[in-house]
Amino acid sequence: MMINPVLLIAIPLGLAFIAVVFKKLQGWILAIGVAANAFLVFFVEKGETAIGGFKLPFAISLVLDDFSFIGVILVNVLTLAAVAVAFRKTEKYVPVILAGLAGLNGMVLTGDMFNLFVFMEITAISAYILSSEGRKPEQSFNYLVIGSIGSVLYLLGLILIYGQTGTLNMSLMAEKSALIGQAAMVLPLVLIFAGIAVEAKLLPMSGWVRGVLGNSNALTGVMFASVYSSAALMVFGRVFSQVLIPGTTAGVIIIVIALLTFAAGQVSAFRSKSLRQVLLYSSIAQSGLAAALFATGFVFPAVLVIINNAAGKMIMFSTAGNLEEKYGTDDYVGLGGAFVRNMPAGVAFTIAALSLTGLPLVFGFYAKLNVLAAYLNQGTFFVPAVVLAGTIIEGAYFIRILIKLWAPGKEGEWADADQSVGEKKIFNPAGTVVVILVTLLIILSGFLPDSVGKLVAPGGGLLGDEGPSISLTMEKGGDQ
Amino acid sequence: MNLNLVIIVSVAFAIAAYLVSKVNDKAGAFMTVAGSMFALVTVFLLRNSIGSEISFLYFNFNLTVTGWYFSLVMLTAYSMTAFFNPFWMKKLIYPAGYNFLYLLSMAGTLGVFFAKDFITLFVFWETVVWSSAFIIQMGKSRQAAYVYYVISAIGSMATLFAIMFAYGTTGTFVINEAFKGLAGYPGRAIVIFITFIAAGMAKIGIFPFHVWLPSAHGSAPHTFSPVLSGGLVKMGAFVALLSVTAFPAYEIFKDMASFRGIPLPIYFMMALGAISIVAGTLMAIKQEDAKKLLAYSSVANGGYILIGLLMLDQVGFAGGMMHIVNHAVASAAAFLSIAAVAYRTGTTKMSEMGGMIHRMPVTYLVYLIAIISMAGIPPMGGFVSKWLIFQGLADKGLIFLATTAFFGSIGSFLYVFRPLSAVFLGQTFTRDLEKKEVGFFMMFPMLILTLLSLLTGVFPNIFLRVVVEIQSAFGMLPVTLAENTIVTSNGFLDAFRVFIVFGFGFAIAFVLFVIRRKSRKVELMDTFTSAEFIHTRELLHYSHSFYAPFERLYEKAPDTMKLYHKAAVKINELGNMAESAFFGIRPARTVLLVMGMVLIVIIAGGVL
Amino acid sequence: MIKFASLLLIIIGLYGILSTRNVIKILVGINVMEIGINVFIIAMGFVNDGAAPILSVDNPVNVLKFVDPVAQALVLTSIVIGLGITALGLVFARKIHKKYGTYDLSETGGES
Amino acid sequence: MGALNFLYAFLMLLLVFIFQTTLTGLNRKVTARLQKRYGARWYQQFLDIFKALRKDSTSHGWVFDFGVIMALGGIMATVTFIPVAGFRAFPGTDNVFVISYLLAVGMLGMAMSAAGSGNPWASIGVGRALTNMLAYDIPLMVVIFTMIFAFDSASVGQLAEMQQGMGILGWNFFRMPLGGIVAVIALLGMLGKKPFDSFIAPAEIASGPMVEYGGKHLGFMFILHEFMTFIEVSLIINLFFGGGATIWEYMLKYAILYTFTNIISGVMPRFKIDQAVKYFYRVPLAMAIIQGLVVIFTGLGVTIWF
Repeated sequence: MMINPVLLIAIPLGLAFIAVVFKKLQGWILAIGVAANAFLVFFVEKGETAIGGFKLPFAISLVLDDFSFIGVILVNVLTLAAVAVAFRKTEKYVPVILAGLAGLNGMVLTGDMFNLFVFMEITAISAYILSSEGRKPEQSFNYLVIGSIGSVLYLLGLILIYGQTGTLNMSLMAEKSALIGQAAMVLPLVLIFAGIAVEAKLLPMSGWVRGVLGNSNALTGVMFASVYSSAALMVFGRVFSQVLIPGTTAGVIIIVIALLTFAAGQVSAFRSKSLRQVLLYSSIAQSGLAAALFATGFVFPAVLVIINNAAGKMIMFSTAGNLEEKYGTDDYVGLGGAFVRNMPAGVAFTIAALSLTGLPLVFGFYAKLNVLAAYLNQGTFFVPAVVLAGTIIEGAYFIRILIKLWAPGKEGEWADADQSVGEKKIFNPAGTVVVILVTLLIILSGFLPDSVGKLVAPGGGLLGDEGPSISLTMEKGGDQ
Repeated sequence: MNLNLVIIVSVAFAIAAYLVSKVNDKAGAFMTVAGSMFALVTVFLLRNSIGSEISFLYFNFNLTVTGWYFSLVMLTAYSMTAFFNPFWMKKLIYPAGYNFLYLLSMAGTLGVFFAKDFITLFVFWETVVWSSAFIIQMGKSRQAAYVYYVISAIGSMATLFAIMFAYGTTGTFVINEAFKGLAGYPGRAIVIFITFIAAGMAKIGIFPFHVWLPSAHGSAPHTFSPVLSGGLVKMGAFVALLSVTAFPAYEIFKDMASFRGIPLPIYFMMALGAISIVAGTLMAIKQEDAKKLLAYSSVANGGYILIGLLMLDQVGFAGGMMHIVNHAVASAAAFLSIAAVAYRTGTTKMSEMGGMIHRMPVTYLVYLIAIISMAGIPPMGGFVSKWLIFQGLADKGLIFLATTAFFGSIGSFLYVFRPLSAVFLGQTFTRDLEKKEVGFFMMFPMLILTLLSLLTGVFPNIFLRVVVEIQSAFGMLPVTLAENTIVTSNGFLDAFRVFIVFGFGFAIAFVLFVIRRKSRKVELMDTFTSAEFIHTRELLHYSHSFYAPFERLYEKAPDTMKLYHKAAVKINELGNMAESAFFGIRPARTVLLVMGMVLIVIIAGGVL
Repeated sequence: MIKFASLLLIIIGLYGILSTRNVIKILVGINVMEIGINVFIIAMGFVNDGAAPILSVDNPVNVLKFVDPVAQALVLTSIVIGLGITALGLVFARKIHKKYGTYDLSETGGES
Repeated sequence: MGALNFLYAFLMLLLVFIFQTTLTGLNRKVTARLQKRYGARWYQQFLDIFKALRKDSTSHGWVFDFGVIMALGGIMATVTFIPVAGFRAFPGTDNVFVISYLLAVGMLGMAMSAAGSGNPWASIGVGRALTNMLAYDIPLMVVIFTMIFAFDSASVGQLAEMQQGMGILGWNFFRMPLGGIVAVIALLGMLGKKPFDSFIAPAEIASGPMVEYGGKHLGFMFILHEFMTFIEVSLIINLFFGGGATIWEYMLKYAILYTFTNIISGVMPRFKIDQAVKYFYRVPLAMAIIQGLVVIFTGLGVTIWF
């Protein structure tokens, strides 16, 4: 049985309103809504669905192709995970989370540029509200201001393109914009970039991240770093690799900005002493990488990077948020040995860090390999050099954290469990289960990367054509 | 038993060791003995199936004689050291994790040596890197694990770059094919060569990557230092080997400028090896910690191995290959004996021990034989390999490399003697007067390694025959072997005869000594002290800054670690800059940035 | 002409956000900007002497004279969203005031 | 390698001992005359050795004894490897690296024994001796390396024979003059002659490696010293002065060179150990490398060139 993609938006939105009314049942409503979505997402009908009673391409449409399929899976499954890990923290935010979920699904699914704007705003508003969980209204306010500027810029860019193409439908716009001269497209493209960059945490618009993610808890951290940012990056990919393919000038500008984001994120993470700050900068860096890949047209590796980042950051931010809550600090120097009595959490965190760094035996390696292969097959070796240099820095700051959290002890003496900061459990049982499941997924997909590859790019679909992907098993026996 | 099974069973052993350790850590440690011995024996038996190919998941293996040789060396280090594991469980913060990672990294090294394609190689390589980094952190220094990981990462990321770049150029990952097509791209070939060899250099500890060795070897758990120095370092040698064989560096660079027949890119690498010899020797001389000293000696010996392998000729290459075995055995034995001493005294600082020979004579002998081999003195193995390397250098007239090689060789007398005299000889400290020799279980691996050292020195041809096979496999002229003799164009070496003559001289001296009147045993404290009365044993032991006059000559030598510190500080500064420039929390700044961006776009749009 | 005026509005709004640290004034700036963009959208869809895009007896065929209806629809949505944002912004403003007793961000001590 | 070889070796050891000890005795006289003393009788050295061997001795534990045996054993083994005027006790073992590294066994034994005595003065002396070795050996090895490259042989005997039959100019000392000078300077270092004698500290018994020795241990050390002198001087004679076509020629050259070093030693002041290192790494090492570069890149010196 296949269901209509509208349900993915309608169910959480409807439940959000219900939750406002039935305050007492909020917990149940949230659980049901999120779980239902995460379940239904696998049965959604593929193709373009028109809604609102108009015909395509005039109608608002939802497009579920291979690309957005990955997007909705990521969004819904990770939301479920985030809620499961930090269920107790969702209390005040049930309608917000549900509305946000609706917005996220809409963002990923929509086939209409203005509709995208609307969904982005819905998502953004829910994000602003979630950010106020950090009890730093000034940060939330800053987030709101930056978001508003971004949305205005997005709208401006969109209208400029609309003026030239006369349509808002993505596929139609893709066709028509290809006919417009490149020079005329540069400014609107950059404006749209700025609009999407807010949620995607790309450079000029990433000023809010430190304030918001730096004060996140297990719930909001995961929501921002994995769910929202995955969706935003998928949208970025949709817009810049499928709808408005940047020409040389715009392409170079966007790629440079994206790489700058990557580099700035990595070096900032290197200097940070707070766990969440390291993680948030690392998220920024990963976003930059994914954006650069999208802007070059390498969709497949970019999607791998997004998946990798989403899964890894889910584990890490929930750990970091809980650590902050339990120990009152997330300065990792002050958390020496926090993993000593928290084996599962520690292992999960370690695996996530390995995966993010792109070390083998876990999924991240496959992603990294594809990133490098994409560029090097094309003959570009500047970008891989930057990426690898970033990886070294990334590895350095992650290993520093891991060592600190695993092995307490004075320098010059053997690591000693008695020196650890405490024995408080990081996760509740449900959280532990979820985190372990995600970890197992990361490990398993590290061993069977090609299956994941096929899942991501089934049968030469939308992604199969875009950018080269390398298969690991195809190399068997050197039969090329 | 095929290779897949060996690796899978090793991993299974690792998991089993983990689970068992959760119940009883000592039993788990015995599992590591069983697992590594199992791997050693089965890999040894794989001799007959050399040449076969196996795949597993996305890993492809290829049993070559080179891999077999290297993995035996590695497994020897692993299995012998494993005997020490049970006795150190109490000191470890994660006994179970240690046992698990110990065997996991061992399985990883097997994968590296038998890899058929670069993906397999790299996957297992990095597995070894991170698993060993997690072991090192359990030791005495967190900083060490960090430095180890970062330096390794610099190397392996460079190698990954090379692999992918070659893949982009020639379209394959298969080790023997990936680099073959590079001859048409000399510019790329140089980049690929230098980046590819980087991981190997980092692992061997070649300058400027050598900084991780002293801290990591010196501070790792005592039971892991022998593996690090005796085993894992040799993984780097393996990559260095690939860089001249799989990457046919001599063919690809043959039209380039060269020095005495060595193309400059290769000569440059050898020169780095030479610098490591000098730096390692000088630094080893002035260490105060026995393990750090041995670690620096590994740096120096790594230089020999690199120079030998990169010569890729009949003699020097054989010397390099032989030195891999010799150094592995000797350094594992030396580290183990220091570990044995540390097991009794609880320290590895040389100035805190003395006269342990009277308490632990067997350990002393083990250390003595190990350093004789390490310093390249006959009749131990180290001499044979250094002899071959010297012959190779002399053959080619590589005078600068030879000068450093001689320096390292003589310098090694200086540094290996220090632990000997400080730890084992001289006055026994009062604290240690009642200490006992270690038990048989710990003595056993040390004795095996000692015998191996002797075996390589007296019958080197047993090992060189395998080297001949390796050389033939790579299409080189193999080193000429007669029955007991190694023949080179400059002369020949009959190690067995040297041993016999040495025995002859020793026998004469012994007889002479015995027939003279028996000497009177006196207490150690009963020495000539210029009529001073000293009753404190500790004061009558000369061990701190042993070569003070010599050390003073280079005390101002620059510290490479400072370079890395500086780099880290620079990155930190960049981070501060980036943070305040881009991630400031005032939205106004964002607005300005956007406006700047739009302005740039407008200008760029106008220009382009 | 109106297009340029609306762009001017946007720039004024941006300047407002830039130049002040007062929460309320920043919100006003955002609103000015939003009005600017809304006017801009309308201006994009504007056709001189255009008619409402309804097929009627007065204008049965001349499609070219229609004002773009999409733009107007967009503006409607955009205004609603702008309203929501402003409301939320005011909530945050209130929270800031409650916590720090001021609307001026330069007096909050710069939390992080 | 039959029993005969061992017999030869044994005889060689005996003869070498007698020859070198006599020479040492004579040189004591030469040194004395330099210093305007009368000097001891020529056989005084024998008397000293035998007296020491006859006396009671004390031992500081087994390594103290073992080191002495190992040292003397190693050195005696090395002596049998030295080719003397075409004679080799064990044919085919005269590889220069074998000799110079087997020599190290003896030195290691000596160092071990000295450090095992438990006297810090001995340890200090050993430290100095090893430092001294690091100083003189590098330039010497570079020169030897050059020679192996030039003549494609690492056999001491062959290298000696190659210089014969061409008159005095065929000697490597003249073919490679810089290298030859380096070798003689290095020989001073090896023998522990002034200005490089600070490690033995013969004038200050109490602060050298020998401080704890007495009786047969001291006797062994004396014997060992004679053998070591023989190895070192022979090496230079064979490599740089054409060895000897006959045993007499060899002995003559040997005696002259050895006496020459003693004369130098007699008139020299002493370097501190770090000064010795500095000196060796400044002048002789540079000379050795220049010599090497000349030979390797021009071939000058492989043939007779003047």
